[in-house]
This record gives sequence, structure tokens and C-alpha cells, in this order.
Amino acid sequence: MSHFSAEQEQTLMGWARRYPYRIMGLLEALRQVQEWRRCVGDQDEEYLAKLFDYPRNHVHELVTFFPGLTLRPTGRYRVGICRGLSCALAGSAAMCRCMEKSLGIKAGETTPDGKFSFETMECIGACDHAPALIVNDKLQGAASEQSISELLERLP
Amino acid sequence: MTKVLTEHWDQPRLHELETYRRLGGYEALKKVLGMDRAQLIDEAKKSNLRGLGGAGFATSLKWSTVTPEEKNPGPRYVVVNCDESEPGCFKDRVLATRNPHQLIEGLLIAACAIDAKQNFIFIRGEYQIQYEILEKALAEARGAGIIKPPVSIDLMRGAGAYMSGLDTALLETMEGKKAWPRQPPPFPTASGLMGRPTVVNNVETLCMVPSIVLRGGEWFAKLGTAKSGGTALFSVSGHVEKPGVYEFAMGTPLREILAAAGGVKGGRKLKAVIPGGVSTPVLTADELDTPMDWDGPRAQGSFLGAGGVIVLDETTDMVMVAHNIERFLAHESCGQCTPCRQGSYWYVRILERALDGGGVAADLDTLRRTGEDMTGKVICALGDTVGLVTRAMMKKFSNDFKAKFHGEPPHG
Amino acid sequence: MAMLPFSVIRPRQGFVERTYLWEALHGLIVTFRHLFLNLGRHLLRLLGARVAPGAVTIQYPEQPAVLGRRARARHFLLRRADGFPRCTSCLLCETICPAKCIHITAEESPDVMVEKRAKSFDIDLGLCVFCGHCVEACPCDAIHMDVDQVELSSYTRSGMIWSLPALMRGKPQGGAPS
Amino acid sequence: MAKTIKFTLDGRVIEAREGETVLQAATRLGLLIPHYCWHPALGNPGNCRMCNVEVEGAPKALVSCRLYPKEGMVARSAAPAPRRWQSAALEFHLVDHPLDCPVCDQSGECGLQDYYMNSIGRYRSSMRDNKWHMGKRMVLGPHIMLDQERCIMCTRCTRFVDLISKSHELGIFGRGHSQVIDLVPGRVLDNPYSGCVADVCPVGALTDRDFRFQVRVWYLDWTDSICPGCSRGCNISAHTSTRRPWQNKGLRLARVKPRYKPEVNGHWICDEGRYGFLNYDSDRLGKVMRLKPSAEELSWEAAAAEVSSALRRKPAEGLAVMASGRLSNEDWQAFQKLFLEKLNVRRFLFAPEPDQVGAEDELLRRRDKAPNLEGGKAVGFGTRIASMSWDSLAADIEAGKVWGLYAVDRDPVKVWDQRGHELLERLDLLVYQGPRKGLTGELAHYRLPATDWLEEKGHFTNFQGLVQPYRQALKPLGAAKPDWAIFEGLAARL
Repeated sequence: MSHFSAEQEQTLMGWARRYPYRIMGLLEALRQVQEWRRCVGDQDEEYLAKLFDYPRNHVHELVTFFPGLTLRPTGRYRVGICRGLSCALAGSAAMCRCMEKSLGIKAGETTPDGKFSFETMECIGACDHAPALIVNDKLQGAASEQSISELLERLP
Repeated sequence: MTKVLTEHWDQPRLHELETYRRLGGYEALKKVLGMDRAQLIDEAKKSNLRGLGGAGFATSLKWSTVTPEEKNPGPRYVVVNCDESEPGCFKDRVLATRNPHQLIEGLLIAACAIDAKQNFIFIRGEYQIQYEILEKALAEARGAGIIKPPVSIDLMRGAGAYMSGLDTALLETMEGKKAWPRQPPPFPTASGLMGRPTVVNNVETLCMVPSIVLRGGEWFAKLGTAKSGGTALFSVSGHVEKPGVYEFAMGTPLREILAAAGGVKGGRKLKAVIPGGVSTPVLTADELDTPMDWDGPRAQGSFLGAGGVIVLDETTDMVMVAHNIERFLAHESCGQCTPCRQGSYWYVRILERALDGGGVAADLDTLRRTGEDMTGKVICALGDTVGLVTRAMMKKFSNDFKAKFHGEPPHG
Repeated sequence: MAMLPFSVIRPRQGFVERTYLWEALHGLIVTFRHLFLNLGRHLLRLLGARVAPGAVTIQYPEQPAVLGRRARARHFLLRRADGFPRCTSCLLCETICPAKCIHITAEESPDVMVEKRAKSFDIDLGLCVFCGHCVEACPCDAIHMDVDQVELSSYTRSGMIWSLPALMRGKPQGGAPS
Repeated sequence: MAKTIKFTLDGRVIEAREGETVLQAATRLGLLIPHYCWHPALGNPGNCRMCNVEVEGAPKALVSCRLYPKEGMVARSAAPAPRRWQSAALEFHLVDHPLDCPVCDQSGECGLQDYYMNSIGRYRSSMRDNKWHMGKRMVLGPHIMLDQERCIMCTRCTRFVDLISKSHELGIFGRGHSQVIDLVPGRVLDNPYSGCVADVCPVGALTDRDFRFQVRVWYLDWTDSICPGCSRGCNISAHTSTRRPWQNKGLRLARVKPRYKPEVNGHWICDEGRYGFLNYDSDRLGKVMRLKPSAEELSWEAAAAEVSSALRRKPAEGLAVMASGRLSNEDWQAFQKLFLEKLNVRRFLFAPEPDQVGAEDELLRRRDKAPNLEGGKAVGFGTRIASMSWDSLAADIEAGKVWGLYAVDRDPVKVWDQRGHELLERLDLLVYQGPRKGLTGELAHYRLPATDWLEEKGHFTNFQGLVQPYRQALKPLGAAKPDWAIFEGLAARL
């Protein structure tokens, strides 16, 4: 019995069978594990390598290649501020400092209670809401002192 | 100005099926089922529609070069590239949010054009909202019998790599591998996803297809200029009053687009405009009358790209812009080939040192020479961009760069 | 153009020159003049007068042998600022040495940044021709030939082989890179 | 003649074979086109960008490792433009490369040095910033050391562990300039071919731990030889360090490297063959000795006389000869002449079990760990004459049927262990011939030193029946002579 619950194993098997070729579901399965566990651990990689019949070094390559997948656990809420050109022109650096101050952590770190983790991200395709603020892959609109503090309260 | 994509954007709940149908949606699909493939491809050829993801490759040519069933029996695929990660471009996000069914209809027509049964929409991980919208739209379409087996459309998400936006790297990502682009030959139309012939089309390109089928290729071609048919979406951002997505006919001068977006923010003087996203070399303020089609910016040493217009006012320091772009490219470089992997981070270090005041006159020659050694000598367009973008800025804004690169080398 | 004939005119030797007596006498006069001049200077210096030295010879070893600024003599293995030997035992000096008198064996160095150092570094000064190639070949400026240390003799052949501690002892006087 | 494509490279007309790239054809003919990521057995990913060539009619530089020649194509590699592209690619490789040459074992055979020091390099570097630092001196496994800063990301090693050894321990983790070659967490690079990883690495990123800092490669002498590890007969080149005896801890054999042989081992050798013989000089015999009844060192003539007469003392039925697959074809020839024709001995033991058998796999390693059993078969040992088993020989000795034992390069005590001592006590005559003393050397009546495979010339026949020569790399130790010379000496006196 692996360290996943039966229901979780079912979902992962769902991803394996979802696409015409089994291996095409690997990235989605990794995203799923990242969502559950906030990171992709060694055991997860071993399990997925067996499930997709794919060498473990390539699975580990994927986890270290894609920024969406992390080795160390991120917070329940993964907050990101875009540092692309349009957002930089609109002052994303100032917003990053404000976010770091209000969360009390540096960019790339996770709050001790594991609720928030903050990182500066490359362009997230929201240059009309510069500087863009995103939480768990969901766009929250432009970042400003007011919207940041309001966001941190709102999230349970 | 006739609008092709944004025609119904003012309609409420356009993303729902019956609104879309009420406004004439899926008529083109019925018409296509009656046409044969050659006629459909010929219609696209007459329309002069070219890939709006940035490459500008004629869509009809791409469809017609797909190896037919007889030569290579087995499945064919159409993959929608919705991995829009180019800083300055957000039109695919707005399109998928406002009018997902237009994309689905275009995709189904493209599938008929190359006789593909299974199709995929590859969307970037950060577009989770658009993912859910598309999922609902697909469910509606399946429910209404528009998508009937054996035809199927599947959604797949990326995980935050800009490289996945390149067509061959996108196919590598879908095959569960790192987004390391392939080196054609063979091209994806001959051997793409899992070795099967695949067509990779951009969201905007496919959204144009229903109108082309309904109102005919000539109508679409006449909207644009001789070589660039139809209209295009421009994502205007940066120092501009009203950033957003605007639709203009191909060939519209940049000045008009800037005016539609409310001109430079705070009425300041314009310094530069990046026409097609950060990967396209910059245009100066007096090159504002460049017609925005596939050949206009090329005359000024730039290119249309994905239409991400970034407006820069006079307060911007071009070295800071160059550093921001090069740091983006160095962070997103997939690391497969050496010139881009090492050269991009070398650029970042030189520009960072220049911003901190350590710039040395000899660095300008290093940037120029290294840029030439990169462009054209790498596997994919990112490496070319690293070498191209900064050099263009150095040529057009040499005083910004001379100001930062003035010191003498400390030792010898 | 043809070469013109050219005849060499030799001065005729006079009778006195042919007898050669005067020439011999003149030579002796020069020799004795130097003898007494230097003897006088030598005595005056002994009495403390400040006079130019009588002879070029120096009374080694009482007077130290002074070599030129660019002379190459005793080998030194220099140290880094933190006292670690600079030598990373890359064996380039051993390779370039024409006399093949440098014998080095390498080992792991505790310092991660250096990785490699010399376990044993022997120079057989009995074979060394003091050509200085090792100093030129060294990529880390680890070996240096000091200026005027020439007392390198020993009673046994093995005594001439200087190993690592000997080569690193003391400080080089002149011309060592910082 | 297979269809060939003619094209000109640097003014020379070249005939490329079917399916050969420009780079393969040029390298086959010895023309210099710099390359790192292409390897004949590992494919051409085309990611190092070194092999840029200029092709007339092509808009931009093309990488010749993925360029299939067309008839009449004109390509240039040595022209100023392509040389500049290659030199630029080299500069990109060296941007973050540490200046480790003094402490790097690859120095002298490093791909970066080779290209930098000739027409492609020798430019003044314009890199003025701090270099990117990564892992130094990382132990990957029992034999391999990694230095991530020296790595140029040619991906040969990851392709090796994926395609050839199929053990998948290494991967390229991270992205962009900070990506590194590293082990999968929890794995160790201990597959039976881990040494090949250091061969394919063109730079000093992956180096041998056994060879680390032992000797500089330009002091080594290279000799073509055949690995005596098993019956595969891999072609190797033995690198010996005899010019400077204080180097390499005084050991004469510094390292063993594979030599390309398509029919037998391709580009690879296993770790047993690569690292198994590094203690080549240990436990060696050098003196011709008679130990019993009175210990004395003999000359070869005296020993030959005594042994030949001792062999004649009693009827030949009681004689047993122990041999092994390590004999060369020449040895087998003389062995057969001496023991079959002259002495017509009936008891032979040359089966590799149990001490000369080991692991087998589908790539190279064979079960019988003796290189020349086929050579024995050629002269009848294993076809006409069957090998005894160790137990039946032991039974015959205990039953007194066997009075004399001649062991050639075989160690009975190692197999019989404690029982061996009693058995060998019973024998009237025990002659031990071989390069190493082993456990039986002390108990023999006569001890004849033989040369080991590096000190003699000869031929091995591998399991496919391929006769392969091996050359002499070292001078024999002491009075040792090749086995066939010893047999000839004895046969002459019988």
C-alpha cells in the first residue's frame, strides 16, 4: 500500500488513462500531487515512476524543470507577483517589498505556519492588471497595498 | 472598422453555449461538414490567415503539409497552443475567457481540415480560471452533441515554463518530457506528438477560422493588407492609459493603436514601443507610423510577434528594460543548448553590473559580439532573441547605454 | 662588376721589435705596476683608509657572494595568504624540468576550493641546472627561485634532495610575487 | 559498393556513406570539426553547437552533427566564418568554466583544452563577471567523482545511463544556467558500467576515483590489449606508468580504457575489467624456486631438468594437470604438446567453475571469467578431453591414484580451502606455475614464475571464436617467463 490514499490513487490512475498515451498524463499527475502535498517528494516520484512506467530520473527532471512543481513544500496559498516587463514598469518591485513586509518572509520562502508562500513569478499573462497578483494559479488582479492586505485577510 | 473576434464581446454571458449559438455560433461548423478538405484549405489560403502566435506561418500551408492518411496511417492531432507566456501578451487569456466556444468551433474546423480525430488544448498552468471556463464550455459542447466521438477535445495544463509555448517544446511537454525544443527536420506536421503528424495552432488563429468559413476567404483577406489578411488582436500594456486587448485590421499604424488605448499614461512623452512582446526588438518613438502587419515592423528591424504592444515613456531607462528582458530570457532558457544557456546569464550579469554602476565600455563590444554569436546559432527562437533584443536597444538608444557603460576596465 | 685586386701592406718590424726584449720588459712593467698599486691600496684599506679596493676578488665566505638581481638560485615553495602552500601539484614543473629532478606525488587537499595539493615535493639540487623553467611553467606562481642564496652544497647525494618542508622554510628575500 | 554521397568539405571531395552526417564523415576521415555532444554510440542531440559549419546556399550556420550531406554540397569548417562560430560556441562553454586545469585529472586529454589550444581557441576571454558556482568534488559512486562546475552539459552521461546501462541514475536537474548533472535522490552510480561514464565525458566533470591524482596522463604509455576478465574479450588499451616510478603509488598499471571494436565491445568495458586489474603488481612471483625438499633458488635450466625428471619418476596415469582459461593460444599449444604428446597425462582440470565464474548480463559481461576457454577447445581441451571436476580430482588424490599435480595459473587451496592443505600434503610432486603466489605458492615443491597478460604477447579467442592479439605493455618481473616458454623448456627435456 503506497503512501497515497485509495481515492488519491484512483485520481492518479485517472490521469494515467486520460490521454491516448499513458505518459501524456504524467505532468498533470505531478500537478495533482503538488496540489495535494504542496510539493513532490521522493516517494511520490517513485510511485509515479512506477505508475507511468517511466524512469525515475526523468520524473525528477520534470519536478526540477518546471517552477510549478517544487521539492520543498509551499504554503497552502501560493502567492505570486509578476515581475515581467509591463508589471515591472507598473512597480511590481515595490509591491513585492510590500508583500514581503506584510507576510514577514522573503520572496521564495514559506510562512512558518505553512499558510502562505510568496514568490516573484515570470509573466503570468495579466499585463492589463499590472502589477499582477496571483494565488494558486488564479489571477487576483492588480497588486496594491490595499488589495494585498485585503487579500491576506480574505483567505481562510 | 469591422470586428472579427471582438464583435460580440459586449454581449453578456457570451461564454455560454446558447448565447454563442444565438449570435450565429457553430453555423460555420455545419457549413464545413458539407465542404471537403481541399475546399476548406483553399478557403484558408484565400483568406491569407497567418499564425498569430508570433511565427506568422501561413495557416493553410501548415494544414496542407500535414502528411495525409495514406502516406502515414494512424491518428493525426490538432493541438491548440494556449501557453501564452510572452511578457506583454495576454490576448489568448481574454479570448479564452470571453468566447471559448469560438475557439472550440475553430478547433473543430481545423480538425476537419486535416481529418484529425483527437485534439488537445494545451493551456498554461497559471490560467486556472480559463481552464475551468474551457472545461465548462467543452462539457456544454459535448452535451449538445457538437463534439461527437470519434472527435474528442482534451485539456492539458503546463507547469510554468515559457518554453512550453514553442510548438516543438509544447509537444515535448505533452509527451511528459522537459520542454526542450526539437530540431526539425522532421517538422511537427510530419512527426509531432508521439511521432504522429500534428498541427499546432495558436488560440487567436483558430478563433479567426469560423468567420473565414462563414464569410469567405476574400472577405477576410480584404480586411488586412496584401500579404497579411484579416485583423489581429493587440495586447496593449506598459505606460498607457487604458491597457487592454484591442482588435485592429492588419496594417493599422502603431500610432492609431496607441491612441485607441488612451495614449501615453499621464500625458508624458513617448520614448519607445515594443511591438510584439519582449522577444521583438524595440521601435523608437518616431517609428510610430509603422503599419502593424507581418512586414511593417520587419522593415524597422523588428517583427509583429504576438502583438504585445508595450509602451515605454521617457522616464524609462532602456538598460533597465534590457536587463528585465534578459533576466526573463535567462530564467526561462531551457538550458539545452550552450550559447543561449550560458550567453543569457552572461548578459544578465553584464547588465546587472552596468545598472549598479560597474559598466565598462568594453562590455558594449562584448554584448554586440556575443549577440551575433548567439543569433542564428542556437536551436530555438529564444536564443536568437537573447542576442537580438539588447543589440537592437543598443543601436536605437545608444546614449542610454553609453551612460551606463562608461567606466574603464579595472584591471588591464 | 669584377673585384679590384687589393694588396695588404704589413708594417715592417724594426730591429728593436725583432729582438723582442723591449716588449717583454714592457709587459713586466705593467704587471708589477698593478701588483704594487693594489698592494698599496690593500695595505691602506687595512689601515682604514677609504680607498678603492685593490683586487676584484672577494674573500668568500667572509664576504658574502653577491649575485645579480636576476640570478636564480635556491628554490622556494610559496604560501598563500592563509599559509596554505600555493602548489596544487599540477606537475607542470616536473614535466618541463629538463633535468627531470623534480619528483612530486599528489593527494586530496582538505580545502574544497583547491582540491589537490602535493603530498611530497622533492627537488634534487644535485641535478638541477637552475634554468628557471619550473618557475615559468607554474600556473599558480607556487615555485620561486630566490636571488642570492647559493650555499646549497651537502656532503651526501641524498642531502642535495630538498623536500617539501625544506623548500617551504624561511622567506624568500627578493623578487617573490606577493 | 554501397551508395555514397559526394560533397566537398574545406575544398576536399568527401564520400559520405549512406545515412552518415557531415560530422561523422569528417571525423572518420580525420578532418577537424569540433564537437562534444555527438558520440557514435549515443546519438547526436545537437545541443553543444560546436560543430557549426558554413554551407553554400544555407541562410545561417548549420550544425554538422545533424546535417545529412546532399550530392555536390559545398561545406566549410576551416574557413574564418565557421571557425569564428565554433570559437564563439567554445567561449560560451567556457563562460562559467572554472580554471581547474592544474587540479583536474582530465588535463591533457580534455575536450576544452584540445580545442582551445588550437585554431579554435586562443582568444582573450572577455568574461569579466563572477562565475556561477556549483557542486565541487561530489562522490557519485564507488568509482566516479563529479564536478558540476566543469560540466558543459553535453548530456552524454545521462544518455549513457538511459540508453546503454539502462540504470537511470543520472539526470539534468534544474533549468537554464543553474541546471546540473546529478544523481537521482537516494541513488548511487554503481551500475556495472559506471566507469564508462568517465570515458564519454569530454571534460573533467566526471572522473575516475581510482585514478584520481595518481599520475598525469602525459606520463602514460598506451598499449593495445585484450581484457582477460571474461570470455567476451573486450578490446582495451592498457595505460602503464613506468617512466616516473614515484607516480601512481609505484604501480605500473595506471588504468584500463576501452578501445573501439564494433564486433566485440563497441565503445564500452565493464567495471570488473576496468578496475579489476589495477593491483597488477601485487603478490607477484619473480624467482624460480624449489621449496621442498630443500628451499633453493634455481636457474631456469636447473629447474627444468629437475621438474622434467620429477614428472618422469612415476607412471603418467598418476599425474594431474590443473589449467585455466587464462592461458593464451600460444600457451595452450605448448601445454598440449607437453602434457598430451610428451607426457600423455589423462587427468586435466580446466573448467572455470567455481572460482572463475561470475555475473553475466546482456551487454558485455560473460559468466565464465576466463578469456581463453575457446583457445583450449581449439587444441582439444573441452572437446576431445573433458575437464575433471574438483571433487573427482580430490577423490582421486585421497584414493592415492594421483601422486603429482601441476597447477598452471590456478589456485587449488583457494577452491579446496582447508581440505586443500591435506590433499596437497599427500602429493609426491606439486609444481605451481603462475604470475602470483596465491595460497598454493607456499605448499608447492617447485614454484615457476610466469608472466601475466600485460607482460607477454599472445592471442585470446573470445566466446565468438574471434582470435584477438594482445601486445606486451610491461617488462616481466624478475625471472618470469611466458607459460609457453616454460612448457617448451620442459618439453625439450622429455
